Amino acid sequence: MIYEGKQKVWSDYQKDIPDDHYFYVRSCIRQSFFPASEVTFLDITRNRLGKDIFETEHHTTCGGIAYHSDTIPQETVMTIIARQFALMAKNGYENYVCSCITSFGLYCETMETWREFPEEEARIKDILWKTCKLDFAKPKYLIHASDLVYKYRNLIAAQAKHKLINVKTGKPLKVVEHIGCHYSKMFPSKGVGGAEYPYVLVGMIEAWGGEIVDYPERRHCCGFGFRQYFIKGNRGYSLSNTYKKFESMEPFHPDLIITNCPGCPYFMDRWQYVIAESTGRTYGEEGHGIPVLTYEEVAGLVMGYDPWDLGLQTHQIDSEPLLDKMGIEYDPAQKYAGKNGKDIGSPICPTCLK
Amino acid sequence: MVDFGYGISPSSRLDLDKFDRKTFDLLVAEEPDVKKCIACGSCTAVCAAGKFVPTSLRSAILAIQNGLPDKALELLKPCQLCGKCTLVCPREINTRHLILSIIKIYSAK
Amino acid sequence: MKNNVLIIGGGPAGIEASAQLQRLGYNVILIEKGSSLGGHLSKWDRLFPDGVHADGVLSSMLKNMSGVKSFTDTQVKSINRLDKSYNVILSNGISVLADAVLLASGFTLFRAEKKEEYGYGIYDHVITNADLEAYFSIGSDSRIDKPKKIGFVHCVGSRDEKAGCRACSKVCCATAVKQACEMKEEFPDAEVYCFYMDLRMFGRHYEDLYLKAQKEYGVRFIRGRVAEVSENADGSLQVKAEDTFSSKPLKVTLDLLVLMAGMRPSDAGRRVGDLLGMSVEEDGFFAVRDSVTSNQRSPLPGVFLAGTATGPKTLPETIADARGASMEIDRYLTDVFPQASDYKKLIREKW
Amino acid sequence: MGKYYDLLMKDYRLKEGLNACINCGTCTAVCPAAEFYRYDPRRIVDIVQSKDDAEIEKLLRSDTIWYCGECMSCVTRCPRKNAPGLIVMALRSLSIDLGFFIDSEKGRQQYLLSKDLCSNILDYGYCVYPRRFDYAGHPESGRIWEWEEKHLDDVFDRLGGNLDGDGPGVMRKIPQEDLDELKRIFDETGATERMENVRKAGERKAEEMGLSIEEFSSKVYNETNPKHLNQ
Repeated sequence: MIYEGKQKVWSDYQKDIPDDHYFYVRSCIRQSFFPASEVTFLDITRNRLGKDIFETEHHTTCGGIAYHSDTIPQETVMTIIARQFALMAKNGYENYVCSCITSFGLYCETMETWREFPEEEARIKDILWKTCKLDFAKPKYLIHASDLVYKYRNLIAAQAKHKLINVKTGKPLKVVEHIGCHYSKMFPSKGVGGAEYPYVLVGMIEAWGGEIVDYPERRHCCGFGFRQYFIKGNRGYSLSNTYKKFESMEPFHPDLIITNCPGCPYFMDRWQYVIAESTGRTYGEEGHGIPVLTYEEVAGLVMGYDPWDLGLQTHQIDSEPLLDKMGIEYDPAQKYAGKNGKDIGSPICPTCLK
Repeated sequence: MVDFGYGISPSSRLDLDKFDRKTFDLLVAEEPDVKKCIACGSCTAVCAAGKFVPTSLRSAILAIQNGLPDKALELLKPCQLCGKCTLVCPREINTRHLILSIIKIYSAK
Repeated sequence: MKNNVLIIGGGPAGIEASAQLQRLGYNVILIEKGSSLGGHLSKWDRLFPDGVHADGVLSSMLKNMSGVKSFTDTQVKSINRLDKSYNVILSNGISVLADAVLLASGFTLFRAEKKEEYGYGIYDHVITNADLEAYFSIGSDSRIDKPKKIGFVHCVGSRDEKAGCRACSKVCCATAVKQACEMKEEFPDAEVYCFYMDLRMFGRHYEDLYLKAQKEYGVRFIRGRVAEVSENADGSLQVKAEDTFSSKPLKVTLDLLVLMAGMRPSDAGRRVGDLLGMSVEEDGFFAVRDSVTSNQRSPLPGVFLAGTATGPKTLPETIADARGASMEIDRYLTDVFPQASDYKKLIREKW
Repeated sequence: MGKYYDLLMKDYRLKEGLNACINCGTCTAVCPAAEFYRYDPRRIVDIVQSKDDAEIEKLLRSDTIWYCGECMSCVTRCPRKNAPGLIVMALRSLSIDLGFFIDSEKGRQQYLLSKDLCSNILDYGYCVYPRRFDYAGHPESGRIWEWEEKHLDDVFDRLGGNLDGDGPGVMRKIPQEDLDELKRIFDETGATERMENVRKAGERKAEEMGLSIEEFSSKVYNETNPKHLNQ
């Protein structure tokens, strides 16, 4: 692999990311399965980096998952999106930051449709006024929350308590990055680093001391597939695609997988469990799985947040081997404790995975 | 063990790494012209059996090259050896003879 | 009085036209931006369909133009139309009053790294058709390490709207099949695959070359465009395409992948074109006066075109085109140019 | 000839997603569905561009159009700037609008998808809502979710969430006035109508199959015919 070749591609896909004053929009899946990730992201942005990032309780889902499950028409999601944009404008913001990759892709697609067919934008404007008495302005900048963390990767590194380095060997951790398909596959220029060699997560890994592992099925979808997951009978599709990815990355022995899409870490975490349970195959060291973390979780670890504040206990794959490698202290007794140490029991430990 | 109600689906992706060169060379030794096929589909278009059941010499040759000889045999099963395909092959392959050799060599395996 | 003809571009088209125009008695000045004549031909090893050595072809062509004033490392600095002629100032300080100008600016190979998914310049064992020719000439390339499985990707930067080039580059199919055979000669045990969409073996003997590749060399032709390439842990390549005949996705592990980079308009030619205000067509190549009967005349009076400046061509086509351009120039300089009083009228009627 | 094609062409996704296809197969080569299902997106695009009504209708009534996972990996690859993924979305919409979706096993799944996802949006303002994500229906969510599900309030509390709470925050309760706006958007843009049509078609199909709605739902959710797989 020739690193300079990738650098050349990266330099072709730099993205303008504004420095401050963001309007934040949440993700359905990230909130459901990785609530601490959004909490951590806002804490880092607001309190550690001192940026203005605003959230209104009035924003909703963008409808993206329902749309990509073909249950609602395109004009429905376009109107919901227009409504979100209206809330942004109403609150005096123009830098739109979303937590979800499906949303991000959908915003890009919608803006593209409106660019190509201005009459459709005008029609949606009318519908929004008719239904919500709102008027929208398109964002000046449309960014994914991982773009922001990418932008601040060096500031985060400057405040780092830990690095993506094995403290015992002094060697960098081998890190696999997984980019959500809708981040840049549809519109390569909208993503940091483009579609083929996205740099958004690579930049973080590099800044925080890790070593990138590029494996053959890196670009392959995690297999979510919307309807292919929500209907149980279809889940073989979803599982098989994650299986394909893990079989492909296994020879590289990664220590960690970092993701920027809310769904992928859930699937790549849980399918490892299913593969272990149904075939006995595991991909980490000594019967462990490979931890799959959100970029917020990794940023949090680097900045010294407590792993249990970050919600690493809600992954099916144990993160302890990773924490040990990074030299991060944790209290095993507090892993599954509730707020203020409240005892809320603990999950059954699967026997198939260490 | 947990019964999830679904499992890993078998892959149908063609894997050329599975192509068996040695056995193919056996075929080539008897039928050097097999390499001349340009996949034009003339054989399949005129196939008498093909009107009723899925069979195709073109696909069978392809299956062998894609490392799936059993699929090739399956595709050639309905062949009646009428020889119409030999008449139309633009590369003058003795297709009838080729079919017999494929069956002989790959059935023996 | 001998007319001055300025030929811009010292590749096969420029060389051939120089030789022809000199024989017709014109005063030819040939300029070439590179340090030697021959263009892409000088970098090629052997030529399809018969495997003729490129250096032999080039040296015999050069011999035919001996005596022509040629300047290498020279570009056009400025060019202005006077009444009938062009006043051209060259980068070497010489100025030429040219009665006719022939733009034989050729092509640039498509920059294969622009097809990011193929990983040229990123993966260790991905090379281009030009790299392979250099390997055949020089005999070594660190990326070519006793390959056991070799792939050729047709249409890299051709028939690809995303890469900005919708057109077929015409020569890549034949080049790929030629190079596939040569690689089998070099590495007889290797498996060789060609990934194509349509095999455009249109020329005389080309189909024979294809047949030979299949029959004698056992090259496997797969109808499907390569979709993406990635690198395995051992440095080999994983290549994905659809076998469209089977309607199934396909993968293969290869030790070497050769990208058939297509023909794009020459940047240097484009620069001269801009100085002249020449129009280009949607494909980026220069517009011609009439695509059937006047392929060597530009829309500008006195400015002619030859070779791949007007789109992809094979070498014999380029040579024939250069001869055609020479005839056009001769006709212009004998029939139209001398008639000063009627010049403008003649140009209106006949150009 | 071209009746369905003309209907499809009203869809912006087809206007944006279909230029002339050259059948190169780059879409299929990287398609996550093509490896595991009897699925070839290239052929779908080719059939659509053929404008052949009989063939397109076959497609609209088939399982084939429901295999795609809408990852859009094909969009990056196409050298003709087609978007097979968007074309499939347009086909699915038309299949639903014409009621053809109910004919195929995979298409029928829209009954449950529509019911679950749309009600999540209209009831809570989210596509996915953790209280409606059960371990029993999602065994792969693991032992960890089995535990989380039982202690959802405590877990969200521990992790700084605001489950069903007022004001902003993770998984907050979205105010009723905003949900009302979503409902009006659904009504105005055809989502409500689509939901109703899908619901009625599902109920009719259940009756036709001699199943109660619960039995029908369970069948649709759990069962899959092995013929979908391609070996």
